[in-house]
Amino acid sequence: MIRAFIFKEWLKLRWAFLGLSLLGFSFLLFTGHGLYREFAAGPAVPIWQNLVERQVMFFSGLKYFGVLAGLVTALVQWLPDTPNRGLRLQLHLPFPQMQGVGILVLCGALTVIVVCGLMIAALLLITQYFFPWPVVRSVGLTVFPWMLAGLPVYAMAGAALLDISLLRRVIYGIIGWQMASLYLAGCGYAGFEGVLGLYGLMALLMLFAPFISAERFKRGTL
Amino acid sequence: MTFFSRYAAVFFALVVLATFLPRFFWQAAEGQRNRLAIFYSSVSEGFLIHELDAYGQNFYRTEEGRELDQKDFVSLLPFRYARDLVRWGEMPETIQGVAVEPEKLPLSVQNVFFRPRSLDGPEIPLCFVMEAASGFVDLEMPGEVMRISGRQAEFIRTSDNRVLKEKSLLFTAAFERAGFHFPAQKAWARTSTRKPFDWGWFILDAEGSLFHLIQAKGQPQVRPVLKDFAPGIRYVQVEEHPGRHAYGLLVDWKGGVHRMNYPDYSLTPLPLKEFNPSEMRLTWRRDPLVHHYTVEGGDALSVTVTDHRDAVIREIRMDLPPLRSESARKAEAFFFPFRIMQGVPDSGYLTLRLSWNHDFLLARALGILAALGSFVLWRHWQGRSLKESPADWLVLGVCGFFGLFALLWAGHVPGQKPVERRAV
Amino acid sequence: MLRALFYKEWIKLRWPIGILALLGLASLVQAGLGLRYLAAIRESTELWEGLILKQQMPYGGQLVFPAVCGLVLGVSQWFPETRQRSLRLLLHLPLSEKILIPVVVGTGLLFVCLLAGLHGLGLVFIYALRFPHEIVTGLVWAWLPHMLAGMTLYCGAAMVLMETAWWRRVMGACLVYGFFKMLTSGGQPAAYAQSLWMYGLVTLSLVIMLFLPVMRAKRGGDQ
Amino acid sequence: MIIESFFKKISGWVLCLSAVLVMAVVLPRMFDLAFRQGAPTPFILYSPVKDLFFLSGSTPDGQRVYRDETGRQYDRMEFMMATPLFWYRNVFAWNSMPETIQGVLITREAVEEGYQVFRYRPQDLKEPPVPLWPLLESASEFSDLRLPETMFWKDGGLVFENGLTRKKDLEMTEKVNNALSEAGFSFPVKALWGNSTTRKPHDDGYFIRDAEGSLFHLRQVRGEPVCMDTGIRGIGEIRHLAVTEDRRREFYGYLVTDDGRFHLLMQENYRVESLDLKDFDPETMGLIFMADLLGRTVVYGDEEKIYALRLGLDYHPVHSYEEERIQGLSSGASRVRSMLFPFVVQTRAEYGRGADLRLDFSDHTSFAGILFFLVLFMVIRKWWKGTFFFRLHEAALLFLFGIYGFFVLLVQIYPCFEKKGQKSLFGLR
Repeated sequence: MIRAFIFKEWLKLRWAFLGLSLLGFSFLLFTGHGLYREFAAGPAVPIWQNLVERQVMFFSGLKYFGVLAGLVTALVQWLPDTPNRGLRLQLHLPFPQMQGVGILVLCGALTVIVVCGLMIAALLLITQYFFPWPVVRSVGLTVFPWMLAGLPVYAMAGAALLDISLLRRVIYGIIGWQMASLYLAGCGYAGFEGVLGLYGLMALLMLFAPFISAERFKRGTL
Repeated sequence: MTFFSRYAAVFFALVVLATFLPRFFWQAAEGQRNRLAIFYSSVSEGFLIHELDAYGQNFYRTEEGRELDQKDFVSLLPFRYARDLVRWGEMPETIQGVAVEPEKLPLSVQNVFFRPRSLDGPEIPLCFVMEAASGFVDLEMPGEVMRISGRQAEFIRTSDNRVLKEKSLLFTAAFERAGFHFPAQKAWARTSTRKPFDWGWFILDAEGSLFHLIQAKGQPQVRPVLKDFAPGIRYVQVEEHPGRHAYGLLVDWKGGVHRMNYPDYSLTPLPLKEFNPSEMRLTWRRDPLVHHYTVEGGDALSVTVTDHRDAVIREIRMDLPPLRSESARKAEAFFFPFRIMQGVPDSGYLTLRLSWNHDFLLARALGILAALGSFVLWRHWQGRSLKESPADWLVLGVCGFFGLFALLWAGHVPGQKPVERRAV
Repeated sequence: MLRALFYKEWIKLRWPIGILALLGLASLVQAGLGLRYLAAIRESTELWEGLILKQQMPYGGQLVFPAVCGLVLGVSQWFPETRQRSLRLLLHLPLSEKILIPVVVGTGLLFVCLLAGLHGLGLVFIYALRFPHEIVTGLVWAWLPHMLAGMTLYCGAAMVLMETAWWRRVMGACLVYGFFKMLTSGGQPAAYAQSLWMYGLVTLSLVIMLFLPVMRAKRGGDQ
Repeated sequence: MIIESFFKKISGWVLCLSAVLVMAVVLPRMFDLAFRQGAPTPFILYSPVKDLFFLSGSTPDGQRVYRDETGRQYDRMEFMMATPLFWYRNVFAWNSMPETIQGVLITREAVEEGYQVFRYRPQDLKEPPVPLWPLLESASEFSDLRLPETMFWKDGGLVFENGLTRKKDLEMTEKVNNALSEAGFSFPVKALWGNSTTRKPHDDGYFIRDAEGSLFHLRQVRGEPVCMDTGIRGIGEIRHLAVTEDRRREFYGYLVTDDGRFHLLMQENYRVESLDLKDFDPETMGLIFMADLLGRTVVYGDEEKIYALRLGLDYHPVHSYEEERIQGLSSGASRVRSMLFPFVVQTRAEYGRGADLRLDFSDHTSFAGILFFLVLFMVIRKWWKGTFFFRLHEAALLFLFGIYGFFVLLVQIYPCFEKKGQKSLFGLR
């Protein structure tokens, strides 16, 4: 049963996964090419020093990638089910409902996490080719919260799509937006260094948000 | 309707493709070269070349190609590296019979840079007219801005956005007394408080005459500078320098560059050959002995050195290795018969400027033929008649591969049945 | 018939429009308060110097609104149409598609222009209270290409949703994104002042182009 | 079934708490945006002519005001004439520089050479976000400083990486670490401070704190690393050190120790000059240090208060002054703010740079706000449902979260809704 659930989710999510990875990698390709040209043109130390002094972010185009990943995953996963109540059928299967929803959320969240993880890994790979270790570390610490923003966005978008009351949908949308903007607040390089754990915990906790909407969705009232 | 809509799609795709594909192509294919600078040494009376390569190594050479080390290089350019020479105690007392006074060098050494981008650009037509004789050493941004509207000059206070009537009347009267015809076409100044003093604004009036406005102790001083200047004034670059040698540079519409001398506003045409202000960069260095003009652009670097009476002493021209190799330019001609540029070198505005490729006729023709051929193949594969939408061939003939991609994206006219494919 | 069609679109769009209107209002309030605070902490000369000489755009963040409007309205108008072949149903109404499609697209664009236009007017009003018309004109010049970008995104969303072949969707999305980038890359208020009509023309071609995917959906196009 | 209800419960609480969190971040920010007022920090100078502090500030309506510490107002020219050692360029241009001040002969060269300014801001306490430094040549023949081919970071020792080969420069790494250990350095490197820019008159290298808390000075002299033990002991643990290269070469820079004191690190024998700054808190206060021919002025403060201290050439206090500043919020607005919001979630580190996540509780007046919203909620309840009663968790939300809880209840994002049939504690639902 669980495997069937996961398979069904995978069928839906694979396109999101593929599209997002393709988008991300093509962006990284551009970034890498730009860096390659910059480093081919002159000595490396002035470029390093420029990065240290002015805190230039050559990867700033990735800023909204996490949000995009969360949003696309949520849309792909929940949108086909909600208008014609396909999910309701699933919630009435002889299987504990909340665990069923849990599996759905887990699949979606894993998609977001894997896509974003891949992006971070690829970015760090590129960075370590051109820059020394402290830069790699700071770049990782800078990108990580941006990617974390995908989880609250995914969770709140899911909750908003599942919920039946319009007011609540709007409120969930606002909460998701504001939560994401906490993670995206421009704090410079490695700005989240000390509090990354706290923010990470918050993002993971947010994943519980869609359950109650699913419950409401199933009942169709309140 | 479908017909129009299809060609609208083709047009849209053409514009976007012709903007981005050449841009991406050159981002990938453009080469690099070492940074090069040429200086004239009054000590050795020859040119010195400084080259910085991709590994950050500095090379110093004379024009004959003799290698120098950094110290020799520095001591051959005493005006440029005066600080070092004074520290070492190696500053010569006289150069070519002229006594060198290191503490007075800042007054006689001046560097002026001109970029084509500054010729034109979006701006907000409000002028900060600074107080040129405030009595304080540091300049301050004034609390009001000037607008030269249809018939008058108006001052607006920044704290409450009110028009200052009295001051406006005062300045309008001063303009009228000087023979200024409202409204102003253009106004130039260096608006910054980080300059030694203020030379105010150079303003071009409705009839193409140039006026100079300075505010001293709250009073306007408007002087007519140039009347009936035949080539027309394109741009004035004001340069406040403590030595007060010149008001700055003036570029006319025929591509000439002039130095506007202090204090009589007389124009001295710069002795530059093949200088195109719309595309090339100009550096003018002045030191106690010579003027030194560097023109950079079009894959060449040329330097002209004149003495202070503007008689040419030496000239040099160096061809730089081209950034765009010939094979890359051939490939460009093959794929892109034209390109659309958003940014242009001589303006800060964004446009959509179509520029045709005029090089390599053969490569261009081959490219268009290849696009035509691919299109024929595609139609054949789709089982479509070649006679369908005849205007497509025109698009392909003009736009080559851009046209091919645009047509592929737009597709066939919906609803037309493919021709029956005959059994082979 | 046309009124019914218009009414149908309105029913579909009223909630997104309501939400966008609220968002726009909030962004205007924020712009107003932000400007008030900016004027309070910085000396007026310094503020004007930034606006005139450095050509800063403190309203830059608000200019995203037309694009958001275009994208949201485009998706919410055309997404329901493209599901379960309801586009075909729409096209089999007893009305020529030469009238029908322009009406539907026009309705959407009308709402985009209305929302974004009111928002832009609000911005102009806020800035006109404090600044002379030269600076406000700069704001209008900066706003216009963003307005075109909003229309571009609306048409782009519709086109991507209606297309039949996936590669055409991807390529269309890339083209629209490219044009969107071309419209929003100005760093100075009046950067597009000389050439806006050309950009407007290209945007218009995208609007006219929308007829094509509709016909493809109706008649069945090539792959 | 336990898991089921657990999921639902936690889901409800997550939603409710995240709504509270978002409100606690956004609402106070909006409040501040609407009611904040501001005035630029006044600029304080010491007048050696009149032995008073002079202030240049602006009134709330943007007028510039020049006054002294007694409140007497001056015009701009008088202000500059009273503080001639700072405005020496103007005063010399007017030919009105007094010949002697406090018995010292004033010449233009002496004034220019005696002049130095540096600033300290609380965010300097944090380590730089990208800890990577170049070891510049401090005894170059040429006056332009040039970037070397390597940059280094600290990883126990100092590790150099070459920018040309993009590999670790083992030779340089070894040379530097040998120089460190020869000077008696005990690894690992605990902290390192220096000024990595090339836009400075000369280079004074880096200061490194070792495992035992001693401070070492590392420079590159003619291509060779040179390390010296500064021998600084007994001033407490060094929290921050800044190298302020200046033509005057009186001191290397300043240091802040973990007891919050501020010291200058002099160039002669690495002597430490501890300044006695009253109420100085490096975590919240910025500081400006101004040296002139006749003494030193230190001005420091935060948003509430500003202190000025004049020291003689031997760093003994001569004169001091303190002043309250205009608050960011008027007193009425700040009272309303603390009543409305029982706590505020700060997501920005307050004085340092970067992000944070912490609760700032308001003072006791917030109980009034909580009470108000409690009553308001009861009134609304009565109006909608005809009864004053509400459930326990609703009361808890209101008591704990005040206005945030009120909004959560109003739009009904609260948890535990599924007890359909059961009666709640107050008997009514």
